[in-house]
Amino acid sequence: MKRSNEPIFWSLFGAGGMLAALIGPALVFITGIAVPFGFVFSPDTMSYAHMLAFSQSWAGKVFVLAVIALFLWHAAHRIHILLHDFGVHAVTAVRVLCYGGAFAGTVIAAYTLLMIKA
Amino acid sequence: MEVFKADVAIVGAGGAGLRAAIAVAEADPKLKIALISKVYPMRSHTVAAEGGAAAVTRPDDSLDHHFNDTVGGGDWLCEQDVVEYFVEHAHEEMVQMEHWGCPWSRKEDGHVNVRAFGGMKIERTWFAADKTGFHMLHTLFQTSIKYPSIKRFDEYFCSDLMVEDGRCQGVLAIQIATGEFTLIEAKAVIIATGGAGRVFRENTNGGIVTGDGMALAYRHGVPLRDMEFVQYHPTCMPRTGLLFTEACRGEGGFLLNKDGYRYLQDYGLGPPEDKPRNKFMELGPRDRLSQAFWHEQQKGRTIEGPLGSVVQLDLRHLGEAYLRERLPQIYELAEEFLGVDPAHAPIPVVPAVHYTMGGILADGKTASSLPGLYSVGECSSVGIHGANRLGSNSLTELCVFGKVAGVEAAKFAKSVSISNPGAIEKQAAAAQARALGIVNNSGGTERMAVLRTEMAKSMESGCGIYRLGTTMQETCNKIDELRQRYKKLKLEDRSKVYNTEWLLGIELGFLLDVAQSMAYSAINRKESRGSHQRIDGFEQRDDANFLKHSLAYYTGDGTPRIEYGDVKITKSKPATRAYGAAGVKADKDRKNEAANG
Amino acid sequence: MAENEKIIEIEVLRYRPEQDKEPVLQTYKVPFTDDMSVLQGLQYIKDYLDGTVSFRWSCRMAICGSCGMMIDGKPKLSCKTFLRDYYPGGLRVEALAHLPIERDLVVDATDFVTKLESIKPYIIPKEPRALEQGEYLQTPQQRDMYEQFSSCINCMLCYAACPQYGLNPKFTGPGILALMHRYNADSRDGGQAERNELGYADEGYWGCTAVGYCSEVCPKGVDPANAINQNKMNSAINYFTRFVTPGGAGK
Amino acid sequence: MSNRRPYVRSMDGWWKRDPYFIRYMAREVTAVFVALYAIVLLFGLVRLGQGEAAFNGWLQYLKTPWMLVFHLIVLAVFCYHTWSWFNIMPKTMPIIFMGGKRLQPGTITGTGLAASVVACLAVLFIVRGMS
Ligand SMILES: Cc1cc2nc3c(=O)[nH]c(=O)nc-3n(C[C@H](O)[C@H](O)[C@H](O)COP(=O)(O)OP(=O)(O)OC[C@H]3O[C@@H](n4cnc5c(N)ncnc54)[C@H](O)[C@@H]3O)c2cc1C
Ligand code: SF4
Ligand code: F3S
Ligand code: FES
Repeated sequence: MKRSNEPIFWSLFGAGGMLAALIGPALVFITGIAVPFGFVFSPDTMSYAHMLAFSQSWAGKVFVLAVIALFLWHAAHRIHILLHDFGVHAVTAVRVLCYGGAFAGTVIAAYTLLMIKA
Repeated sequence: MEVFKADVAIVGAGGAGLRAAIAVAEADPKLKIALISKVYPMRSHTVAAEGGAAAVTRPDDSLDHHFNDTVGGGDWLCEQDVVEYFVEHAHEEMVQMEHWGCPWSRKEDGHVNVRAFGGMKIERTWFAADKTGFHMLHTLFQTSIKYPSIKRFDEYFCSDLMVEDGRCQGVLAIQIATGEFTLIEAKAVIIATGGAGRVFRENTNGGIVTGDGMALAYRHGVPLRDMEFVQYHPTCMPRTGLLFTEACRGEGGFLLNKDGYRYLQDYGLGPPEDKPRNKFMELGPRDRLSQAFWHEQQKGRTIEGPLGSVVQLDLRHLGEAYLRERLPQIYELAEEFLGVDPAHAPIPVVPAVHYTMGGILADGKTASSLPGLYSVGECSSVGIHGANRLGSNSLTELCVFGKVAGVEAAKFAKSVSISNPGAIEKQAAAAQARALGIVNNSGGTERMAVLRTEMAKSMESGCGIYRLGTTMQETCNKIDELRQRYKKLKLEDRSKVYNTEWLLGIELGFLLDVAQSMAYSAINRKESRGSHQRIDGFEQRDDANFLKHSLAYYTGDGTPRIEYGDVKITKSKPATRAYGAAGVKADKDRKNEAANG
Repeated sequence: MAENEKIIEIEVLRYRPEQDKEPVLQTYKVPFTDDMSVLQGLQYIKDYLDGTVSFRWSCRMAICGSCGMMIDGKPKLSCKTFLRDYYPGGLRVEALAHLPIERDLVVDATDFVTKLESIKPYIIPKEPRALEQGEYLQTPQQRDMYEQFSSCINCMLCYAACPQYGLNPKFTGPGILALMHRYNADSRDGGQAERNELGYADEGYWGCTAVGYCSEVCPKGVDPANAINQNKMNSAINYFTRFVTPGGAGK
Repeated sequence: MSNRRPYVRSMDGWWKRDPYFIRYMAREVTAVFVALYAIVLLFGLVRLGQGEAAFNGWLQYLKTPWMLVFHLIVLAVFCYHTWSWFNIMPKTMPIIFMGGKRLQPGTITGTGLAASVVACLAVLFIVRGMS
């Protein structure tokens, strides 16, 4: 029987899922609620200067890329399954759409981060 | 009709049939094996066995002990040479099961563990928690898949044997899913169809345990031996008959009457002690324990309730953790079916029919009196159980004699060829017409369930734990009558696909024939021995007249002809069968006697 | 018992291939007592109301695996599901979901059995051992590594529970993959590489999306979802390391 | 010829048949929100690369009520994700023995959830410390 290629996607899915499960709620709270509406954190936590500095450090770059890309791969894998569960069986098209999207997002994020120079 | 040409056909894929199939495959991979079963192999009733399988294992045990326990347990109606072969080969067969993957329970050091069982002098029962039969069956089934020469016919119902030129040359089977017939020609046939507990009302057996193979061999002139010996298991669920394994007592369970009194001490099984002691009290043999229940009931010391008269199986002192580890299935059964938590309340129990000691007459090599026909497992009487089987001897028997049957049938198959296939096909056509006859029986009036219920009730009253000439006579008459009424059986289902009503109808015919052989064998045995206990003037064992096997021969529409055969005695002369303190004394006396002369 | 006898309505999904185009419901009124199982209810129907209803059963004690069916939409063993729990509302019984209906409550089990045969469900010895050498040693803890997965009674309830099997019958499915894991996890066995050819395929572990309902309905606590999903990690590790570990490449 | 005619039932609408399936689908649907959240972040990153004005526009956008509602939903979904993730965690792990006793599923799930709480708090503190 043919060895499945799932491990590639599943590993990314798993890494993204784990990251989301561990720190997802905190991230959403910070970036989507607390900072924009100014409680708990000072409003300039996510100011341009702060964020630029963060993205200029290598650690920051890795972190931002990890969050965006892994979340995308995690989601792509599940949405792929979801469509299959709903009975959408255009396998190749669905694959291209889901994983292609995650791939594009990863490339854009990586490119942008590389362009942000110190 | 489809025809399949096999070298060896095996009817039944329970523990015995599967072990035989593997033995044939290993004896000669070129032999084509047809393994026929009316249910998928893993549904066979071996699956229900809980307690374990006996084989001498501990250094303080010996083959002689196992031999003596078995022969004494069988009230000296055993074929002693066969028992000797059995105890010698038990251990290697259990190791073989281990090598095939059976998940035997282990000791901390990694060796297989053994537990105590009723009537066994030393712990020698191999077990896989309380699902021993389940694990053995699945292990055998899964291992059988390894052998390409085994061609399975799953959900094929065997309706007849083909006998031509004075030997058995095949079987006729119905594919249940299509209702079509297949003729399986074979140079040797092994019957491994299991017991016949469904002849009775309250029983521990599955719905498929209907004595089919016994009836088939019987109808073709092979005698059924010792059919009067039917084992009641003392600890079963009231009304359904589901089993609470003997291992419950092996692990230390008590039996209590309505006063909370361990009543077995009143029946020669004492003295009572806190810990289980082999061959004492709760670890006495099954026939004695079931009889004690009957006496308690007569004395009004059982508990009366919506479930009928019951006694209590008390496991509370073993504690929940231990029970969950050693007896998980029992725990579940009690909780789910009875709403009883055995760690906190005693379980109500009654005796129920459990095992047929008798069966198709077979020699020590499983060969029947019909050349080419072999039998093994509960349907067979190779002669190791005598008048009462000891718990955990049967699972071992499946392996030891399953292998023998396979080897012998393979040998026979290689020495002959199919003679006269044309005549066999003609026979098959006639057998097919007979089998279809009961569906197309347009003038029928008798409802199947009514016949079945009347049979089971009558067998229970006539051939129960204690037996009386008068009630046995009533039962004989009743069965004769039912066999006549069976001819007017009325079935509603005319379809071919998965017509279970039709198969139940054929099975009822088998059941009635087997029931008749039991009732007539019983009424003719004018003594008490093992599980056959009379209270009408024949309370004693009568070795002068009845140290004999009974043999029931089929006579068509009439009543069976009962003849008697000799019992093979080698090392163990019939003696008093005693347990508890009396048993210890009897052992000592026997030893002294042997020393003195 | 007659005075406390109650009547319950059992709806049975009938399908007789020789006469029905598609399955139809038929209702029966069945007298019952509190200790009666759904199976006993069906037996009553067959014995006294309608001999043509077909279903499988044998042991009556939840060990032979014959009597699985959908009871009010849930996969259950009818011999250990009790009528009292559906009174006074009544209940509906149907053939196990996701499997073809052969007739009435009988499903076609061919696919399941064929798959069972395909996974080499027997010991492939790590070290051969002769009978005279006695048993393999196996500590209770080593036994615990596979014991739970060996208690599958092949009832197929998990197949009726697993939507991935329903959507794609090529998926090997929970029960059989659990059995495969049972042998892989046995300290006596050395056949992992052979078996995992199937395990590592789309039809193997990867056909499962961790729905988990299989383990929920399993009457024997086998936990097939665990048997499958704990192997995804192995499969992934093997996928990435197969070229660097000796003998890891497989086919 | 065989009279067999096995009947195969349709799978249409299977996810509505059992509450268990609905819960499963809910778990899978969380992915849509994870994706949307990742896209929002990706936008922010792209804007960041485009300069201060662009980034501030994105920040302003986050302050709209729509985005608040969106993020509240996403927060709830992430919490459900965390819960369901650790809930199936025991199924994805081999049998583990600790001190001769088998590690219970509840322990694994509990440990996972606790780890997540700790990780979230750590993130909150670090971010607070940085600002
Ligand atoms: C509840 C219970 C617990 C037990 N516990 C123990 C125990 O702990 N220790 C012990 O030693 N013994 C025990 N026994 C006894 C022992 O399990 C049985 O005697 C033994 O399993 C019988 O095995 P078998 O292979 O002869 O028959 P079975 O396992 O009953 O198999 C019979 C086979 O024949 C097939 N068959 C029957 N009729 C036909 C037909 N007409 N056409 C085609 N196929 C047919 C069936 O499909 C089946 O495959 C127990 C028995 C019961 C009922
Ligand atoms: S894993 Fe459980 S539900 Fe599935 S077949 Fe085995 S026993 Fe039945
Ligand atoms: S339900 Fe099916 S998808 Fe996996 S976890 Fe069980 S096999
Ligand atoms: S009848 Fe055997 S499992 Fe229900």
